[in-house]
Amino acid sequence: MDVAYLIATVVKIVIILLVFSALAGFGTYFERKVLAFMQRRLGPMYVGPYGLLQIAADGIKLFTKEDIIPANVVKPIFKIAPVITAATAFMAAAAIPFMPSFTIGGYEVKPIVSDINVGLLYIFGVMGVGLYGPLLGGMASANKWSIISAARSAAVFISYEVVTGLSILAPVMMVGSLSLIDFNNWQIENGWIVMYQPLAFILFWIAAFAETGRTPFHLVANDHEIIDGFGTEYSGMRWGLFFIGEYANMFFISFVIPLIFLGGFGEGTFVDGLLFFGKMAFFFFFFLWTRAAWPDVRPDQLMWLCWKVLMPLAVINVVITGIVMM
Amino acid sequence: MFEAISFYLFSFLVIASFWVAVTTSQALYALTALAAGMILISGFYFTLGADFLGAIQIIVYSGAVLALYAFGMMFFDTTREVKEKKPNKAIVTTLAVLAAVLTVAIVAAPIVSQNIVALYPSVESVGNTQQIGVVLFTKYLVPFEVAAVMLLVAMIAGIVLAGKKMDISLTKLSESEIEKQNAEELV
Amino acid sequence: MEIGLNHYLVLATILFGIGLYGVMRRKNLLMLFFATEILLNSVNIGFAAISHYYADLTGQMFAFFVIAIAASEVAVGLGLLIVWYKRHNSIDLDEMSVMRG
Amino acid sequence: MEKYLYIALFAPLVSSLFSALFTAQKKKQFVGVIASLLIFTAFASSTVLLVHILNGGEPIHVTLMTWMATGGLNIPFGFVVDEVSVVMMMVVTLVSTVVHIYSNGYMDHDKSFNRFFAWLSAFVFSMMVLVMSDNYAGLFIGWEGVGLCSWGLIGFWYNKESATWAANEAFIMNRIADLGMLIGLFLVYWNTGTLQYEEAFAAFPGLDHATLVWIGIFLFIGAMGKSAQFPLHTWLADAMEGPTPVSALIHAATMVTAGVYLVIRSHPLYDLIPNVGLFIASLGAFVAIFAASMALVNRDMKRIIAYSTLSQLGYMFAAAGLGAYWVALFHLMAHAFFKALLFLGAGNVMHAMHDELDPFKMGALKEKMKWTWIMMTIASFALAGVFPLAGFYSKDAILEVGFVEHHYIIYTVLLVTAGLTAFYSFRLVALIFHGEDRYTLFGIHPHEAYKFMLWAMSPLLILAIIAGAFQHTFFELVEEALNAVHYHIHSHVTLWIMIIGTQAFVLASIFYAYKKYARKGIKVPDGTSETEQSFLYKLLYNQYYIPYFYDEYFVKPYRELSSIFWKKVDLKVVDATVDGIAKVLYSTGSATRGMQSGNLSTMLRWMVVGLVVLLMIAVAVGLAARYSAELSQFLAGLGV
Repeated sequence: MDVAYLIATVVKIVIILLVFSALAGFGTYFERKVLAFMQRRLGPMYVGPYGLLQIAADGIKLFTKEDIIPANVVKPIFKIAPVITAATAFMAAAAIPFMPSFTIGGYEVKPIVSDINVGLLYIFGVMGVGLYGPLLGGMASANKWSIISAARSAAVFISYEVVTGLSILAPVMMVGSLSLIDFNNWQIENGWIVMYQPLAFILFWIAAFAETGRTPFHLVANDHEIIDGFGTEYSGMRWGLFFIGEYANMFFISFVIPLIFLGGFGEGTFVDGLLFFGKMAFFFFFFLWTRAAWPDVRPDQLMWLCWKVLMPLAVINVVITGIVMM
Repeated sequence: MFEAISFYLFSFLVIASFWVAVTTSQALYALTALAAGMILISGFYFTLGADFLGAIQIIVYSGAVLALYAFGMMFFDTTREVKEKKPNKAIVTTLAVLAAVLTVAIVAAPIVSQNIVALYPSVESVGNTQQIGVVLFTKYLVPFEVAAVMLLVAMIAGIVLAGKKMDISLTKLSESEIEKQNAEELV
Repeated sequence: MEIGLNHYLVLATILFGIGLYGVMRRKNLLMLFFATEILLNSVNIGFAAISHYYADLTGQMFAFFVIAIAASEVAVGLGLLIVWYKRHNSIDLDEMSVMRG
Repeated sequence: MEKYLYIALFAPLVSSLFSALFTAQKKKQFVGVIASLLIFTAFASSTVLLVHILNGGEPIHVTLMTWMATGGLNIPFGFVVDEVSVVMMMVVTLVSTVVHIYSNGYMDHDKSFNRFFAWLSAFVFSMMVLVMSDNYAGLFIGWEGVGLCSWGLIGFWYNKESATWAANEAFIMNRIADLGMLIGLFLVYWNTGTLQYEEAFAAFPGLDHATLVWIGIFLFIGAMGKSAQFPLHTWLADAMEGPTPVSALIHAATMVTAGVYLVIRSHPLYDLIPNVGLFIASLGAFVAIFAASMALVNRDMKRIIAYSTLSQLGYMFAAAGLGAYWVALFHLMAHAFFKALLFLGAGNVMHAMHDELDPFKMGALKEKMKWTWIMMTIASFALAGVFPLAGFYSKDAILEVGFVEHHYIIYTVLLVTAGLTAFYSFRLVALIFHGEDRYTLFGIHPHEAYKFMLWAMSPLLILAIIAGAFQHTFFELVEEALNAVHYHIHSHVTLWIMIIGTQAFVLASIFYAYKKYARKGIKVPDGTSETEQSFLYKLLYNQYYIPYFYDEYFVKPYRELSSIFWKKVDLKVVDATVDGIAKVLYSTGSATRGMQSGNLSTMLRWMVVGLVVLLMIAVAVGLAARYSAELSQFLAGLGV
């Protein structure tokens, strides 16, 4: 049993790592394509059919490019910072159930690495730790833009973690558990949480943009203001790791939102599974759509939005939920 | 077996990172090592069945406390080498070791003689988070509220201390207004 | 090999010693704060371990309150630090020997 | 009736506290007026109480609160108004009312006007506590309060060195006597278990004779100090450094009579020990003639009157010692009136003469100060015991007591003293008011005192004249309280011979004094005349060399002993020890100053040191507790 458990866990970890690394690559492809279409152009077209092999080309380029480490940086920190970003993204995936459980040869497989009973908290905690990637990378870089970017990322992460936590609190109160599987099961019986908690859903969704650092909250690495922020001094695969981390995060969040609010994978039938991936795809697409459609906001607007709009709303939501539940 | 391995692994890592945190002269190393140590400590909590505590450890310590420190470091220009006078190492080490050994002697003494009695034995059938919730909002309700008030006070104090002129947004001001602002500050 | 309560207590003590060493050695106030965080965490490990081995939640409760205290300490401490730094342009302990602001 | 008691008791306190409010300020006339009014209120209340007692009312007894109650000791703040204390209250309040009003004029130009009234009223309050208390402890409070206030009043002009010296002398001498008094009180409590008068007196007959003798002696030592009996008499003459109203109030009428009051109050005790009484009477007679002789040659107006006070106190003690307490009390009362009058008159003269005290430098003041002259002359007649003034009745009663009790030596001494009294009194009057004016040589232009001051003195004048007529009423009043008996000389011939003889002797003395000192051509003595060279004169003038004796045999050896102790013990042992301690502290301080540098890092390190030490103690205690059984066994094995 123990050995089987060990083997199963290792297999799950390997699968998640491989799949989501690849997905990150595809994510860039999708992004370029979507943006191109929205801007009435074609996007990558030359490498492979519809430019599909562009991913491979980019990958080869990143892997083979020289790993430049500037003279004044704090070397060990500079080196591990991208790893932190990527690693925390994948660590967060440990508590996400990607599929309903199924049976292979009499052995029940749960497509989740570890169903700990504080799953949600764990996910947000680890995602919060992802902050250290940009933060340490920026501080170690010996570059003004990088430092500003690090400061911005610290401010944004700390602030929006509050909103995330508070907005998720109301659904947690209703379900009475922090495990995503329990969330899924609860919604089978009672219907989607988004029906009970539309405000929490919207708040969480908005906060997700901040957590992943996507447009319109892309101030962490805003090209026109601070070049590439914490990534300015990076090159090659280290920069690539930041990229992978960001896209992996987007994917995971896109999994988490439907799991919490939109019924998840339901009872685990094939149709339900398809529907689940559809929801995930929509949210991922929505990230790209927003980037094409929206301008960036200023840091002070971002803070204003967080502390004066979203947080009070979230608190009110929690209070109302509490009163209604009583 | 797993427990022993994880305990010794985590212990080694935590001690190493904390040791780096207190001895290094490179502030970034200290920050990184401390953050790593904090996260690794949550590993102990998970092994000890205190899941909620572990999650809180990651969120609060790594996510908030150390991020704040990092923020502070950017303010204080200590992101590079920290120059410090070195006090007498022998005395400091002896004192620290003595204090630690004596503490363990005292803490271990009643445990050895078996006179600790469980006040709120945990019920196995309910999850850790739920147990904590029950105890926190019954027995520890008053301390909980006090802690809440304390956090509020600390927050207000922090804002008042650090946040002078928070209501002025430099990005919204024009160039000449900012210059005026700076001139006033110099006066 | 069974991991007992004493293992955790010894670990907590070692960490506490490291923290004390840092508290006494550090001259930079920010670094000093780091060392105090280590002290608090070592105690928390002890609490959690005792809580586990005696099947009693009191230890964990204390750990929570310690974390709350640490959070408020950071808020106020950093605020003070910023004020001090604005005035004196230094956060070296040896230069902080004047009581008058 | 009780409210009158409270008014009489506390009006002076209120007056004192009120005046004390303004002590640091400039002269405020209303302070004096209000103080005088309050004291007058006390006087009026006392009068009401007197009338109450006179009409055969019960003595009033109140207990304010418990002062101390420890173990078997229970001392309440109890006050009693009976026949004895009401007389004293009348005397005290009347004289002090007059003195207060008088002081408004006398202290007119003094810059510490307000402070004077604070002290004066406080003094009255203390005296009221003394006479009204129903137990020895309360009496002792008043006793000490009186001592304190007299210190403040004698040393009122504290920038004068002689005044502070006199104040200290009075205070210290009283302390010496108070020690005796305190021992007496301890003995009373030790043997009877109470300090209440009634209970103690009830218990006295049950004690053995020796104990009673000791109690009597020690209480009398206290009385000797307060009433300035030999050998503790020197302070009274020196106390004349204080303002004259003070002399009138405390050194004639009230404070010095406290000793007599104590003896009268304790009469059940002294009735039981007639041998001590005889000693008191003998000492009184001795002091009477001793003080009178010193007054004969003195050249200080106030000192002469002070010595006469001393002499009269001797009379009182002689009477009290012989068991005639009511006579002593009667003389006390009569004496208070004319002696206060005499002092206030002297104050007028002093004022007029710009604080000149030598009567040889005055003369012929009767033209300028007619009323003062009249008053002082009548007061002197009263003092001398001339019929029909107050002094005649009281003094004659004392002489009769001596005669009837067959103490002829005492009688003779007192008789001679009466003659001396007459002489020195009229020597003073003659020198001041008669003869030719000698003051013009010194460029002084005397004037009569303020009208209201004279008016204020008039009640005393009237009483000095008529007080004798109340002898019978007085006797009836105190008859029961003091077991009074009439002293009758059975042979009318003897009686008449005695009275007429005494009067003749006194009148002759007066005549001689006038003849000698009222003539013209009196010179200011310069120490060259034959009389002044004689041994007797020198002896008397130097007060029997007693102050010199005290100085030589007490003060100087004490000073030398002190200087030895100062140099050997104080400097080398005590100071060295104190300095050593200071040095140790100082060096510890400088050695450990580093801890307190304000450096946070250092402090943190010391904090850890403290933590380690505390932890060590905890471990040690824990181990000791854990292994206490083994440890005690081990120690027992070592033989501990």
